Amino acid sequence: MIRFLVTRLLSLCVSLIAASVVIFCVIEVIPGDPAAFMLGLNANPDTVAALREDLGLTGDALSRYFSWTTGMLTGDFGTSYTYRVPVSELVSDRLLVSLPLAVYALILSTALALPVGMIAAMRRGTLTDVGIMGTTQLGIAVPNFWFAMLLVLLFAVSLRLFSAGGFPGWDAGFLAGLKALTLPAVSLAFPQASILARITRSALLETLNQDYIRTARAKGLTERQTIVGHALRNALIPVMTIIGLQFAFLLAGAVIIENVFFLPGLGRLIFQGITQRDLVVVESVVMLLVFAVVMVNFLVDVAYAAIDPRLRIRT
Amino acid sequence: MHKIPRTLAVAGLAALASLGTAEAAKTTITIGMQLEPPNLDPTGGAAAAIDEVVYANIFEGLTRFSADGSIRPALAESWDISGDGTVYTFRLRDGVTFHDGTTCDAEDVKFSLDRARAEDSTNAQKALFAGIADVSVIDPLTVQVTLQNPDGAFTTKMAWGDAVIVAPETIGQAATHPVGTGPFRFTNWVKGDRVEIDRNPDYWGEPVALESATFKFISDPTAAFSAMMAGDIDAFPGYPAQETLAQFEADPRFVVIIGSTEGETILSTNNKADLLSDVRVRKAIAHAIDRQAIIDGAMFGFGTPIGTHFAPHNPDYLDLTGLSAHDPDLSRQLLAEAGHGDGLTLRLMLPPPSYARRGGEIVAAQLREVGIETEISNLEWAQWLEQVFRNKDYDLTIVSHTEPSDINIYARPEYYFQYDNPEFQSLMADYAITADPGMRTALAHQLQTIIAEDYVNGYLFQLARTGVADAGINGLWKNAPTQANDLTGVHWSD
Amino acid sequence: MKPTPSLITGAILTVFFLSLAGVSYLWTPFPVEQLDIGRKLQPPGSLFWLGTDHFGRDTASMLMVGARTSIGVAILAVGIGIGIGVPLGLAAAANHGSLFDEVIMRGNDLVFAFPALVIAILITAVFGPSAVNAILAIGIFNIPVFARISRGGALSLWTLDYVLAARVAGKRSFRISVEHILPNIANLLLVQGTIQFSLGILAEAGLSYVGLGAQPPTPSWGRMLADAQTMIYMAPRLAVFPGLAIVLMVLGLNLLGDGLRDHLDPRIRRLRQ
Amino acid sequence: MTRVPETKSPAPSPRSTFPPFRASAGLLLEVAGLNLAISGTPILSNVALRIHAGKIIGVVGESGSGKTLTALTVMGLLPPGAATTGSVRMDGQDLLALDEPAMCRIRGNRIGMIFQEPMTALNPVRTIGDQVAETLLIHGMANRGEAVRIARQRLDRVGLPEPEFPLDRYPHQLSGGQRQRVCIALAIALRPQLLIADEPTTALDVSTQAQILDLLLSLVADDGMSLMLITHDLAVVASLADDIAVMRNGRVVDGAPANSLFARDGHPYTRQLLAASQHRPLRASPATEVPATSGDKTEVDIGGVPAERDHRGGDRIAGRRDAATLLRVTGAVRDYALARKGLFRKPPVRRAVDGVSFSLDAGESLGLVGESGCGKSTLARAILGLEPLQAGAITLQGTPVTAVPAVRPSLRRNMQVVFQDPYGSFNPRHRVLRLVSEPFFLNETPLSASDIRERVAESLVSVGLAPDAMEKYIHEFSGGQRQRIAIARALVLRPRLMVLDEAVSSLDVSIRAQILDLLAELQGQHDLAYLFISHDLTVIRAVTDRVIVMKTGRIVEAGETESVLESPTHPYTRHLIQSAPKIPAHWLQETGHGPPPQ
Repeated sequence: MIRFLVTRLLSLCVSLIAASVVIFCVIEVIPGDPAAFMLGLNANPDTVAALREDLGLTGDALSRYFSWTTGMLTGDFGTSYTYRVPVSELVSDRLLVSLPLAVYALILSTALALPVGMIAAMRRGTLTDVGIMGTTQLGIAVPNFWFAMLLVLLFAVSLRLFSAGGFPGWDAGFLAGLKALTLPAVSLAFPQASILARITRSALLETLNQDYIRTARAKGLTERQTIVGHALRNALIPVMTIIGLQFAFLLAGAVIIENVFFLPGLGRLIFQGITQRDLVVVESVVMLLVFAVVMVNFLVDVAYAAIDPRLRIRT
Repeated sequence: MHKIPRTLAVAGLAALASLGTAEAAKTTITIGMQLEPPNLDPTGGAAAAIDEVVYANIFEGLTRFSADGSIRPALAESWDISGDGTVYTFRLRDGVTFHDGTTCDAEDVKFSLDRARAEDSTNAQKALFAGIADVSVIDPLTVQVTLQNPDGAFTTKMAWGDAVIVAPETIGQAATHPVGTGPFRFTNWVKGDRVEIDRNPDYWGEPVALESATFKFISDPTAAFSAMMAGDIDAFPGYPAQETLAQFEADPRFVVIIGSTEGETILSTNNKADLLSDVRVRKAIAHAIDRQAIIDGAMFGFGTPIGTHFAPHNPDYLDLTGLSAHDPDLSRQLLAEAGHGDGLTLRLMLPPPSYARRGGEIVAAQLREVGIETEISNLEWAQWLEQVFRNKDYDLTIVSHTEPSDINIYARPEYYFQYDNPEFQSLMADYAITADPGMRTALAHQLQTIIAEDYVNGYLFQLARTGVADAGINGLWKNAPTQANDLTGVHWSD
Repeated sequence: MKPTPSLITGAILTVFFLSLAGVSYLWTPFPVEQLDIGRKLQPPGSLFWLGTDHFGRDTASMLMVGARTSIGVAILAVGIGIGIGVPLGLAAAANHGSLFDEVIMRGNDLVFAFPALVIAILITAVFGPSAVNAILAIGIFNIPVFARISRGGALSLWTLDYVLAARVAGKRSFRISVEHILPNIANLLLVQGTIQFSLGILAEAGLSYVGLGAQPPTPSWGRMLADAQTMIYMAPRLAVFPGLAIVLMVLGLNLLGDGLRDHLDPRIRRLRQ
Repeated sequence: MTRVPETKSPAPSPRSTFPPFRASAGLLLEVAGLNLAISGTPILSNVALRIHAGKIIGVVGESGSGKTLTALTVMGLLPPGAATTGSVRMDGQDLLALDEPAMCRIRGNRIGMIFQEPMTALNPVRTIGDQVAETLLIHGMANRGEAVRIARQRLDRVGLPEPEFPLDRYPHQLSGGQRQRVCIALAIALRPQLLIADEPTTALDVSTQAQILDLLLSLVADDGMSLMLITHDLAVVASLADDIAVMRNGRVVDGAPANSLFARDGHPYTRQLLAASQHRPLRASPATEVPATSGDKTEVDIGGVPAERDHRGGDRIAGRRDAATLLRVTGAVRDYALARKGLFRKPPVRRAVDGVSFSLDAGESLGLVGESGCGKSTLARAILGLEPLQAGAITLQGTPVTAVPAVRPSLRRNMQVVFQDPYGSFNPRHRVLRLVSEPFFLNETPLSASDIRERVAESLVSVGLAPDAMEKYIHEFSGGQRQRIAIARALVLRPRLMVLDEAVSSLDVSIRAQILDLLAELQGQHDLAYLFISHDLTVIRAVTDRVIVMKTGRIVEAGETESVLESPTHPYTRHLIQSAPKIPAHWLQETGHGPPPQ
């Protein structure tokens, strides 16, 4: 088991280093100079040069790369060009929005998808199965930003149940914060729940075809006992992979939803960072997201080992 | 001078509105803004959003703009000018303190002006202070400023947001914790969401009506509309979604404030580009454009057509729209004369704001009518600044110049539309130094006529300032002589 | 083998949109470039079947030409995915366990680790927003999908006897991959192709919604949605029609993918007989 | 932690003596007039079986005869869309009429069942103790503590004692035989009156098979449990069952007490089965004719080639021409690297082939026998140049065979292969023409299309298939026909050596007999050398001149097939021969169906 984790950790570090190199190179080639952007149209060249010096934009690429990476290891992501505050502070503010949103959406999606997927699998071929599969097909096909628009139109503007967006901050009370995240979470969760439901159904069906299910039935277990006792746990393995992938997507992929609901999340921070050429912010946040995704995959592997003894105990 | 276009110029990406706070207490207000300021130091950045939060609220200069654009005294109680107009002696108000309690006196004024004009200064409008030769402190309440040569607009320049008076002790962290002399104090800034200010108890002037105020940042037009409709925002001075104004006009809860800005929206033409160096081609472009169609299509009817680079609300404005009336046949004839009978292709670069993106599509269609094909490429501001503004690698672009009275940019040959007319440059030099109003008006008319007849650019329309506010609010500025949300006069009626 | 209902509906929807795009090359009710501010925001009627937008352009024509953009971008992105991903996957499977295989797999994980949309935004920021850059941005994220699918499929085939027999007949791994492995994973690729195609449509809509997809004057569904967003209260139909088009197109492709998977999968086929 | 070795139970005593005749105990379960159709297609028709308490009934039949579905009908575990008529009466109750909850109370409690594939029959993520105890808990026969105690007892009873097999072990830590023992334990946890065993030992090695069959026997004897044993192997049934039922195409065609089934002239199909299982093709001597009855599910030759083959004289054994040595293997060693233990230490190595040497002459037929995992397939792949050797050398007609970098085409033309799995040996997307002509890739000068068609047609005819078969796809042929096509493919280049890796193992008895005849005939015609790899002694005895017995990578014994099998010298060979179930010789003598006169 330990050796399994050590090798996973090793490959994790390798991919992180590779990721940092790729990100740094992409950022280097972006046209547009942050200093010029900040000083506006008629700033004369020497002021722009002074600001570039001040922001540490000069110096060769390699030394900047190492200072950035070593800084990151110690948690210092450098200071944002436009906000002139440590990037880590900016990121932690935004993380307070993106992380709860991702977890909220994931809980909604999983809580909805697993039971629905199981019911569809157990009642394979019946009308309920066809119905569920139909709605999940629709769920996958709906672009989440369009769904968000419709939600705002219905709940915020006409019914006035929810605010049209924005985020009051957690200090305004946990419930207030949650309420603000509800519509965005629902618009993120619906397509993800559809995907997860379909995968749960096919994973369960695949498991139900296995021999040990027949052995269990031969022992006298009813269909329900067999599913709960034997099928579920085995079907959980592929389902968990998808949940891991979805969480990673929710953390980083909510850029558009954050736009529609104007939430101060990581996605929009990157977006603003790119438009304002606040490149140190973009570099650090993208690196953070890649780190989150890689960690989530690692946790999924650990969970695998916990569930599947074949990985845990080497024969 | 030109700044990044003001808030009212941008349709752009999503911003932030706070959740509806409890039934809006009558002594507080939530102002909607489209762009979040990168930082809160007006002397350190060019972004219009900085001034829209701090100007007249947190920071004050020697003089300041009033609602109608005129200049009136602020920290300088009064001043007198020497005979040759080069020495200004400002008498400061007594008993003025910064928010941190330290007194504000001549030393602070000298520090602020010297810092702005210093060699390594990062002040975006360094040119404002270029004319200053020396700043000397006569006594704690008197400052004498000597100019290299007379400047009729010096007191106006001192009213700019970039010329506010700061203290040496607190300028260090002004970017995130601004300390000024204004009627409001900075309390909190939740990055990406809002800035909160509250009333300064020991303000030197008469106290303001509001207890506190919050600036919410929402750049997405639909989000802005939803926030206003849902009551999350009390007033949105630079409201971006002009197409929804009709609904606010029809709703008794709201009042729509239409004013004008200093933003001349033009089809900038690269006069040095080989196709466009021929005046007949530029004239043909000017005549191909139907200004009213662009105003209706892109700005939904808000905006006044202009024939030259001057703000219509300015008394010296000359209506020259006749010179470039919409006349497609004339355009085709001119193009034929210029040897482009079978048409030509030009590159049209568009910055992010919706006036540019939507206006660009309409202009492209109108030019296509007369045989001019355009390749549209939409750029981010950073790319636009580098490719169009600095490297002049473009044919046509659409941008709104929002600085007050900035016709002097036509006197600078290295400016991005590369117009070099010695006659205009000498006239401009005279205009700059004449103080007498009659003479200035005549000169202004001549200047406007020259650039109109030279068809330097396609002059489209003056950007309107479309604001929406709760019916119960009054004291908001109608026009925007400078980038500001001056809350000093704002109060709830009931 | 009787085709299933999902296969039929999927095929009908997909063919409908493909023909829509095809026809748009020859004829559209109104020319799409022509703006006429005078007739803006007309409700659907006899003249303008689906009404006009804020520039007075006919929504129906915009949808037809928009279909061409969306389908074009999505198909080319899938093409990139298959063109580069499949050979990589086959090669990785051919020398399974070698360093090359390891590098391919690590590379795949790395690309999967990147947040797709953010990278797409970065790419378009670097090279400027355009349909070609959208194709590149979406295509890049198709490569690991197809590499992984084809490697998985090929690995299971390499252990089969007929591949050993081909080796006994003196064929080397490249020829075996082309003659024996590729034809037998073709079904797999076809099904995954339709799924990635539908994801491509959604990605293109997302990109052009934030203004990074195809640029004006070429119409695209995503940008129609973005433009309609501000007028959603005055003319909701402007937002509804492009949204519906996206949903139906993606639904059609997914149903087609599911139908093909059941139709072609021998295991299911045997069950059905 | 290496896999726990097989437990050593006392050497199995061959059932030489006939079991003492049991008092005719009461009738436990009777299947009468049973018809089964699954979504319309008829599967079973008028099946009748009588299972007596404490006795063993063997149900034998070829694949597709419906024997498994009969068992599943008794257990009530039929797939959806199944419709049954008739009755399955047990203790006065008709099981078919019971509703699902009632049937659940019977399954595992009064009737237990074990299945063919032990490797996948247990839930991989739950411990073996847990899965055995579950049977008790489900039926409420014991609380948690008691269930675990009884589970421990049952595991001991099936030969998985405490120290080596704690309750918290997982299925993947056990071998195939041990897992089948766990399945038996969980099936008999509640001492059911009847245990149904569906091909319990087909997937196991010969020696493991013997241990499992003995375990089942002792369970029946000690606990008085009845056993319904389903298999396709006549010898297994003969050595175990009290009564035997023979099924074919969903019907019970023959049923009788074991000792009399073969004595009297029963159903011709039974006799045919017996003959096929004992079949020994007369190498270069007339093969016994196998009547091809119409409508028979078994092999019908496509294209009207007459089933009978012409008889040719010539005695195989005596007049072997002393041809030059075709294949010589000296000191072959093949290692596989296992998972790396430490990060930097060299990975441990498993030696699959350990210093094997032998030679094979042209036209000779050499058998390679041994249990799975003894390295016989690895050796075969090394000979074919598909895998490199770590040491030693292989030469074909004098030129060395080296897998790395690649075997020269000229050398490859002389050796071809036939694999075991008829369904995996062909690319489903190619026509037979392209499949059979694939070896032509080795020719220096590519043949013209017409030449290829001609050679392929000739090759198909020589294996008893019609030339127009080349236009068809492989899924249009049965298992036996596919093996014929595989042989045609191997034959098309006129190789000197043909390697047959378990070529007939997955074929039904009667079809296997025809293929063995075909191979014998082809060897005669084309002076082919065969390297015949199999785990089945009866096949080896039937086809090979000399045999090599392998165990864990080494040759333990080699020599003339008859002498090795009649009087084995090495104890392992003796163990192999004894473990293989055999139909008692005296049964065969009485019926006059003994091995045909030499």
